[in-house]
Amino acid sequence: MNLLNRLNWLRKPKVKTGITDYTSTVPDNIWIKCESCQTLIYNNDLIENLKVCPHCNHHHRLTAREQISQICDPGTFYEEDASLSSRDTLGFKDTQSYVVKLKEAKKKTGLSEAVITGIGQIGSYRVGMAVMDFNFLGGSMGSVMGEKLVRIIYKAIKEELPLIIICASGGARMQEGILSLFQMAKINYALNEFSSKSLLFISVLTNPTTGGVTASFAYAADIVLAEEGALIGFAGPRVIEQTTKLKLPEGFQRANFLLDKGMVDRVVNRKSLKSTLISILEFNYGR
Amino acid sequence: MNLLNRLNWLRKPKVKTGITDYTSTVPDNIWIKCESCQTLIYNNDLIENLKVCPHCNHHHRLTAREQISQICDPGTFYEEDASLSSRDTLGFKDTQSYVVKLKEAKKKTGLSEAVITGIGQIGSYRVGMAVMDFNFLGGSMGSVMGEKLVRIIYKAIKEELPLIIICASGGARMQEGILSLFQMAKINYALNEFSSKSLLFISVLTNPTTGGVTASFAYAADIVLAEEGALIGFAGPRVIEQTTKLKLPEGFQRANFLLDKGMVDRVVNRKSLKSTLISILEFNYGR
Amino acid sequence: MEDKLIFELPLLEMEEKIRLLIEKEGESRDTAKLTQLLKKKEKEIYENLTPWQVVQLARYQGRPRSLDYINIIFENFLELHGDRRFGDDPAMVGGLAFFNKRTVMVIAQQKGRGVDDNLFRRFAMPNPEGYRKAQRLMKLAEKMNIPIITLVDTPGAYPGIESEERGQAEAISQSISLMLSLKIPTIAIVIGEGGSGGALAIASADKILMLKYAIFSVISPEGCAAILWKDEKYTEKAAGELKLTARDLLKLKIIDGIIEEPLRGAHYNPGQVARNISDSLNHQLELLRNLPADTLKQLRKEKYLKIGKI
Amino acid sequence: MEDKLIFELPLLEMEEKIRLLIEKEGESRDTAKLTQLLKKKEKEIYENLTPWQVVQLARYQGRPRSLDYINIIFENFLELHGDRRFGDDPAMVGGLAFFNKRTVMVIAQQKGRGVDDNLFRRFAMPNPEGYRKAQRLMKLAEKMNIPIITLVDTPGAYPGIESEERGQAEAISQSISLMLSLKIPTIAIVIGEGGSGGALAIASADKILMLKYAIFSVISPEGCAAILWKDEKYTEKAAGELKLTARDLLKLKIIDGIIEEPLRGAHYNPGQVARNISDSLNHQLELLRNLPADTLKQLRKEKYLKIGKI
Ligand SMILES: [Zn+2]
Ligand SMILES: [Zn+2]
Repeated sequence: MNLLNRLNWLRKPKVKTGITDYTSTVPDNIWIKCESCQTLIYNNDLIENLKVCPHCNHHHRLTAREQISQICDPGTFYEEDASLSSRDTLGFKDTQSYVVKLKEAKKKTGLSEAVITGIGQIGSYRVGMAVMDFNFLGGSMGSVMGEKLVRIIYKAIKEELPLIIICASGGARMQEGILSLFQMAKINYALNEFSSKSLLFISVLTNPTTGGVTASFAYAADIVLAEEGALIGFAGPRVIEQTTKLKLPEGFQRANFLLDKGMVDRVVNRKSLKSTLISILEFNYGR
Repeated sequence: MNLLNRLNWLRKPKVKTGITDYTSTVPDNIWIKCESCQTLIYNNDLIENLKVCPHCNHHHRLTAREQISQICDPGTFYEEDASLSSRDTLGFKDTQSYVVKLKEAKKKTGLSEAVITGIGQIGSYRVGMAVMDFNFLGGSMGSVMGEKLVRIIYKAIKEELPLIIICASGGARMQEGILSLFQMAKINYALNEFSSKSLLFISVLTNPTTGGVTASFAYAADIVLAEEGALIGFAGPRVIEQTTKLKLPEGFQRANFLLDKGMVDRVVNRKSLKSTLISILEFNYGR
Repeated sequence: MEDKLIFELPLLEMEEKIRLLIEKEGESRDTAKLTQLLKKKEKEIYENLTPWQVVQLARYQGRPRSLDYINIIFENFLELHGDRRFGDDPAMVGGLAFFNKRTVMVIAQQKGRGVDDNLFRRFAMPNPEGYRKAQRLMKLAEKMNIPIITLVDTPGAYPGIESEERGQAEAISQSISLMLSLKIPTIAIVIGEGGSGGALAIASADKILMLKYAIFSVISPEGCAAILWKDEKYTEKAAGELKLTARDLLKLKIIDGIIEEPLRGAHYNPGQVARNISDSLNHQLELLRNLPADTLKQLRKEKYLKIGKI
Repeated sequence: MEDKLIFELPLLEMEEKIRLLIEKEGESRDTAKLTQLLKKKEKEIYENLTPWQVVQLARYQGRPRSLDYINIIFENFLELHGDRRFGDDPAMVGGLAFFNKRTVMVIAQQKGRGVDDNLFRRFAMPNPEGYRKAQRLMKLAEKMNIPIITLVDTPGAYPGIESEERGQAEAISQSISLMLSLKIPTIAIVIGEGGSGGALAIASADKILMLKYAIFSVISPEGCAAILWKDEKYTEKAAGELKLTARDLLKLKIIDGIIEEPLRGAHYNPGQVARNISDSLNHQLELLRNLPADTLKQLRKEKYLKIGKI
């Protein structure tokens, strides 16, 4: 920390205490408190470190756009179906109506849905991509996510491209009821066709990936990577605790735990994710 | 027990105390001591009960010929390759030469090898069959067993018959060294071809089935049946105890234990084996 | 009282009254009138069931279970056990059977009866080995070229420490993928609870049928209320919002047909319901069996790709 | 002394003597003579190794392990973990790699170095999840249409309570069947111990190669002696009877080639041995890659059906 930054911080003591609501409008010279170790980090440093805390290695959540810019070669990502946006087919209303919730999510994230799909280049290799955004209704999977995924899958089939899906989701979107549940089958159907063409599918499970997303496309991949520290599972830890009345083991459902249980191919630090993906893509094209 | 039998037994108190060496030359009216509960049983009763002890349900070992006569419709079994007999390719000698051991096994069992193969009818359904005999060098698998199995597998392919293998074996025949080990691959290769024709293969694991036989064709079956009480496993219990220095759990490697561990489809009492096989064959022909 | 349906209590009381009257005085104009009233009341209640009441019916302890139906609908059911990996899950049963003299593979989630049986069956909440047994049997059916019939009745996959350790998510994902990749006809019948991914794992079929009082939902109403309203007292409301009844699913074109039940539920005449299932099954199976393999594949593709299509 | 080869001791002593002499007096006619003697003695010992001595060499602690070779022979080895069922077995490693600029799948049994590492690697005795990881990677290779190269080095599959519970026999049987069913070329290289079914599970390949001092046997000499002689002191004799050396297996037409090692064993020049493996691999792989799929299948069929043919 250089003196100028320190002074700057002393002058503005009331900084944001987390970066969940981080947007690119935060000035570079603002200090951010790490969600995990509470250390204050100069925002610019955090960004340059891919939002991984330099002190405790905590991987702060990325928006889908941030994820894409970290993974794709600059300027190569071409978004598909950007305008597809969820509808309230069931007329669902809890404390608020689904319509309102959707509107707010769009406003908050600047996205039209919880997933961005498209074609991008990673280490010069063209790849079909889908990147989920947890900030949009918890990355939940509804009909539009299903449809966007299916479309990018078939596009990848058509162009004979490998597929990478970067997951971050609490599961199915309850407000679309049974329609959201059946997206699991819809997407896995498309992935069966993808797989039958001998094309390669890599899924990357970031924090958190749970519920219907893990129980469908996340685990339909040829190679499953987990981001360091990510919570990954079918049932959420609280549900398990309530059901079993048992204390959950240390590190339960975290990336390294899953590696130990044989459930993921590799645990990857965010800083080596791009190079790991490039390495796999090299293998894909070297066959 | 009727009086005559009882008197008969009193007059001939020095009966055999086990039926491991049982041959059909034992007179019907001799008393046999159950290997498990030690109860004396009138031989004829034991035979009629398929050599299952009426007192403790212990399944006494069957010879291959006995097994065949219990399973096949009378007079329908047609043996193949009856004359194929093992050779001492390696010139193997332990306390005795392999050549001598083979000669003695043949004399003792009246068989030329540890497996009988052929085509038989079960409930009027024609079936390719192989039945192992533990009395012939512990049912061990050498090159001739491999060859006989492969031949009956290809015969079943040709005639589009289902296949039943009734296993009883301590594993590979050490005296044929690496050649016996590779019979596992040879047989599984043939079974792959069998399976690719959508033909049905049922294996029946009797006491004991261990070593190379379990790790090859026994577990390459579509449906795996285990005879009640049978010891089934890859490694023998003594080896496991020596390696791990652990006390083996109750019922370890026994048929019901394996059922519990998801390793066999059903545990079958010998008295319902034929009817179970017929039932499966009905399903096979009802498709 | 635990195993009584609350909304049925007025009817049970009336029945008891009629029974006592008949016992005392024999049948009379009064008892006939009361019986008529009962019928009217019955209709009133059961033709206007709220979604939450349907949920209670679908979960009702006395409701026939998978094996009850299997034993009536199929012949010679031969249960096959185990996933050949880790264990044999009693929450998921399966095996070969005859349906109309032809071999089929039956795979079903099995709830228990009474406390011990329910603990043994884990309340029909399968562990990964249950789904892996189902996959093994699906592959066997594919090899034997016989159709698969599944009976769906689960609150969901078991949410436990060990089930997570052994890959519950992977097991469900692979079941769905496998079922959708089969070249044989597949029919799923939801007979009670169709709970989330744990149900979908064996319900991703060519044809999905539901009993009239069965439900199929992305999440339990209780879970939904707890998450969205942050208060379980909104469970009833959630049940309505989720659109989880057979009629809802038919309207949403997720299922292909509804199988009739007696007015007051399957448990009033399991034999009749089994015959209804059998009839539907026969109809759908004949349809599917007569399709060329390509058409079967094409129809399945259309069915699944159109769900929630924009 | 534990990690010294007994039959090598005279040579080590001579070397020490020469070293001391040179240290004291520099090179001389004496040291040259001694060195010549050493060479002679070396040849005498190593060209007349008994099978039991070969067993000791094959198992020698200092012998290069699979990962040692992998790191030299292949580029960019990316290990892939887990069976997606139960666990990740460190006794069996595998992953994608480049060989001569083209992608291959490498699967290998991995012995440890030192006590801790050996315990971690379970002395390269895989559990069922090890074989199931291997199967998963084989299927991935098949899908990617890339050849599989396995390095075999195991005393055998682990004989434990849990490994039996989780189906060691099933895991091995399925590995063998799967490997033999693949449409891609497969090459197995026995680099140390080829122990029984646990080795065969990843050695059922189109081409099987062995290092000069590797062994491949149906049972360990110790086990064989214990069972047949009922006395482990016949271990050395058993080693001879079992015909387990590379030369024996070549004569029996089980393997397709022997890869050279330095006279005193691979650990004297791991780099050179890696190059030898690389050359053989390259040769065999080119052969197999250029075969039409049908021919590959036919050759595999002939290779396996002829073993022990009467
Ligand atoms: Zn931190
Ligand atoms: Zn007895």
